[in-house]
Amino acid sequence: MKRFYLRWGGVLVIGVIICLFGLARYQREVSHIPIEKFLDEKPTRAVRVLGMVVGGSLNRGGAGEPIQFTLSGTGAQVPVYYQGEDPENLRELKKLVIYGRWNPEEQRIESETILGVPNYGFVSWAYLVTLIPMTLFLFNMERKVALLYIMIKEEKVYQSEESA
Amino acid sequence: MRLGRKTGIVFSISLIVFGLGYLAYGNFGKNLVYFVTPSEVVTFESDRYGRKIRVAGMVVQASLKVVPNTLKITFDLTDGAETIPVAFEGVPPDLFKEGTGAVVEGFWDADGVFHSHMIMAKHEEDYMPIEMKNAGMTLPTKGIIKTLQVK
Amino acid sequence: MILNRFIRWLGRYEGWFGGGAALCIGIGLYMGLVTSPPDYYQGEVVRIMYVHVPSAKTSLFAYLVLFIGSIWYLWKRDPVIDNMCHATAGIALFYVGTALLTGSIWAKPTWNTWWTWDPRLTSFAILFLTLVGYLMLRTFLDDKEKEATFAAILAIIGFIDLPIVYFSVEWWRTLHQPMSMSVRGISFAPEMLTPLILMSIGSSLLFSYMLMVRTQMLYLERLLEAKQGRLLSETRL
Amino acid sequence: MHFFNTIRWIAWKDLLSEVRNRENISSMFFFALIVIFIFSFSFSLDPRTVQEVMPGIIWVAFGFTAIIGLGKSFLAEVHNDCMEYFQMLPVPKGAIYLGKFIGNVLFMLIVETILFPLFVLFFNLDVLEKFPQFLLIFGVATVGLSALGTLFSALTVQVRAREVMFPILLLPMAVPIFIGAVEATRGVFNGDAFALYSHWIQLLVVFDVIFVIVSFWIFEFILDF
Repeated sequence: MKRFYLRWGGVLVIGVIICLFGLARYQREVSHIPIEKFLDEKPTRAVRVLGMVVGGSLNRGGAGEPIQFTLSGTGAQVPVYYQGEDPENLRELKKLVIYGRWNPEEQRIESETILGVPNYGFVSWAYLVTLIPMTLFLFNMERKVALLYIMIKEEKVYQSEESA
Repeated sequence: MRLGRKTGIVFSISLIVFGLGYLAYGNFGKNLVYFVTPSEVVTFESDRYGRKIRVAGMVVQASLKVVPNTLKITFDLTDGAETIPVAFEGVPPDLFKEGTGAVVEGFWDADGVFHSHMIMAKHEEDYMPIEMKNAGMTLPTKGIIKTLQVK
Repeated sequence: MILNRFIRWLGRYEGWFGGGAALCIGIGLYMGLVTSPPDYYQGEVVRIMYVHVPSAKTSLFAYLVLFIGSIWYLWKRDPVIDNMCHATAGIALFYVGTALLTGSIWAKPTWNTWWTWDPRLTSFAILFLTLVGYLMLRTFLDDKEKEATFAAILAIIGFIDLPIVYFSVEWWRTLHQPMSMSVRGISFAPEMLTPLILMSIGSSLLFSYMLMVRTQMLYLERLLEAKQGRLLSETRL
Repeated sequence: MHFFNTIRWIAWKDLLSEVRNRENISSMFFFALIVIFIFSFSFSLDPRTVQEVMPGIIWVAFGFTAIIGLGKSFLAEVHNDCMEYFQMLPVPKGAIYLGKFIGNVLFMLIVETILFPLFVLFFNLDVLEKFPQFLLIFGVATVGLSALGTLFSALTVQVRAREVMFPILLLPMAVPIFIGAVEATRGVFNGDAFALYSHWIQLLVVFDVIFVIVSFWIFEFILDF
């Protein structure tokens, strides 16, 4: 049984390491803050902000011109000034993540990258409902096999009462 | 009449395979519908107005319009042959945009507009990173229009 | 019997299957969660594919194994094969459940619905119910031989569903996208294909490993019962 | 001609015993009647919703009828120890299946033809001139249901929790039949042209053929004890 638990300990450690890698990538490339928190803190470095494009606010200036629109959260709204290629994701009534920095003079966000909604919650749930039951399922089976071997070794062969 | 056992088995298996083949490639497959296409919608008689159906098609480029300060949007849906206007109220799904597939649930009415309350996005079976897409690469797909028409 | 010997020979390499599965799934998970890029259309959600597609494919493969095993059992009446079928059904149910759950989670952000009665989804749900019925039927029979035969019959009838599940997206109009690997070619970017293939191989290896372990488990359970003298008259080991 | 004689005699025997004690048909009929009552109490039906839900109600009622009736089709044989004699018959075992199957189809059709006018009566349906279409749909769907039902009945009569197991096994497998039957019935109710729902009848025919053939061959393993 000792080897059995050692093996499963190894599996657990590998799982945790992969989880940590995933979390690190999430922190580095995906994590974002809501508009309210952004307006409270007004950080000076570039951050990712999540919000919905207000219907009718999108103003495409034409080729090469900057794009302006309003981003809304639950209540708060903030104008966004975007310069760069026309992004595929930018549509009205769409939830977006804007990567940009706060401009205190103009009271707006200036951005060069627009991303879709990461939806990482769905991803993590999908992985959890697959991997955790799978591990438990296999673990239980293996443990049972190991226990059964021991039990069978200890069990005496049945003898009926007449022959005894 | 004594049919041999082996003949019987071979005959049965071929009949089953024929049945499955008929399901797949026969006249039948065209009619087994999860949704109808715009071409079929425009031919509807008045007795099918107002009945709940699903229509699938591709959202026509530059047809998507948002009514300001409401949750109403209008757009056109096409299957390559026919195009129908759709009026929708609600929050569209995240992946809904021009030039991609969509399945809309609602009813077709005498005013020639499809009234919908639910949009489902239908995506294609190709998967690639955004840099590759921007570089103009394409991967082999059946194409939304073709998946609507089924042979 | 040459196939029995082949299976016994495979059984000696049980650990290799488990190790290979762990290796493939480990690397596949790392690539799928960390290094693979987000999709141009679906964004990060596309990562669900790396668990959904392998479990769906493996569940179909598992049912195929169950079908072949059932025919084999009816032909040869080998109780070890019956054990294998029983084990396969349990694992297949597990994989089908996983595929349904992850598919549902994937459908919400992409299609905007948790569940819809699309032909692929409906036929897959029937597969799930068939396997539940199969396992229930087995618990309600006392005679081992009867249990094995009836279960095999059920599995063979339920097999009609399998081609419908597999080809429904190609034959009929569905919300579910068509197959990504087919005669048309492979519609994955290489960065996404690698983790998917690793996860698929890992999933199939894991299925084989689970099958070995579970067959052993069911066999040992019967052996213990026989050794304790319970059900000795009805058990033919 | 042993083969066809066996089929005929088994179907004849079932019919005869049914005529003598009327157990099966009466229980199926009254059960379905109760289902109709429950449905008319639980929905407040105006003419428009009747059209929407009627196909579903009809097939739920018929499905319950099938569960009650078909589930018992091998019970008498087990109680009278006839299974061993079936096994000893010097014919392909499929013939026994076909005989039972034909008897069951007849029972189901009789019950359905009695029930349908009652549906018309209770829900004020206006469909009597479409009776031939209904009969066709009922016929094709009943063949598929009975094909599966007869096989699973032979299988579950020997199982401990037979009343539970029979619907659990039958209903998932019969889903294609129910889908086809409900959609075709809906087509008739809506007054569509035959071509608009004929594909559903084709689906039913394909599944009938598959289920009958598979059950025919597989039946001999059930009797193998």
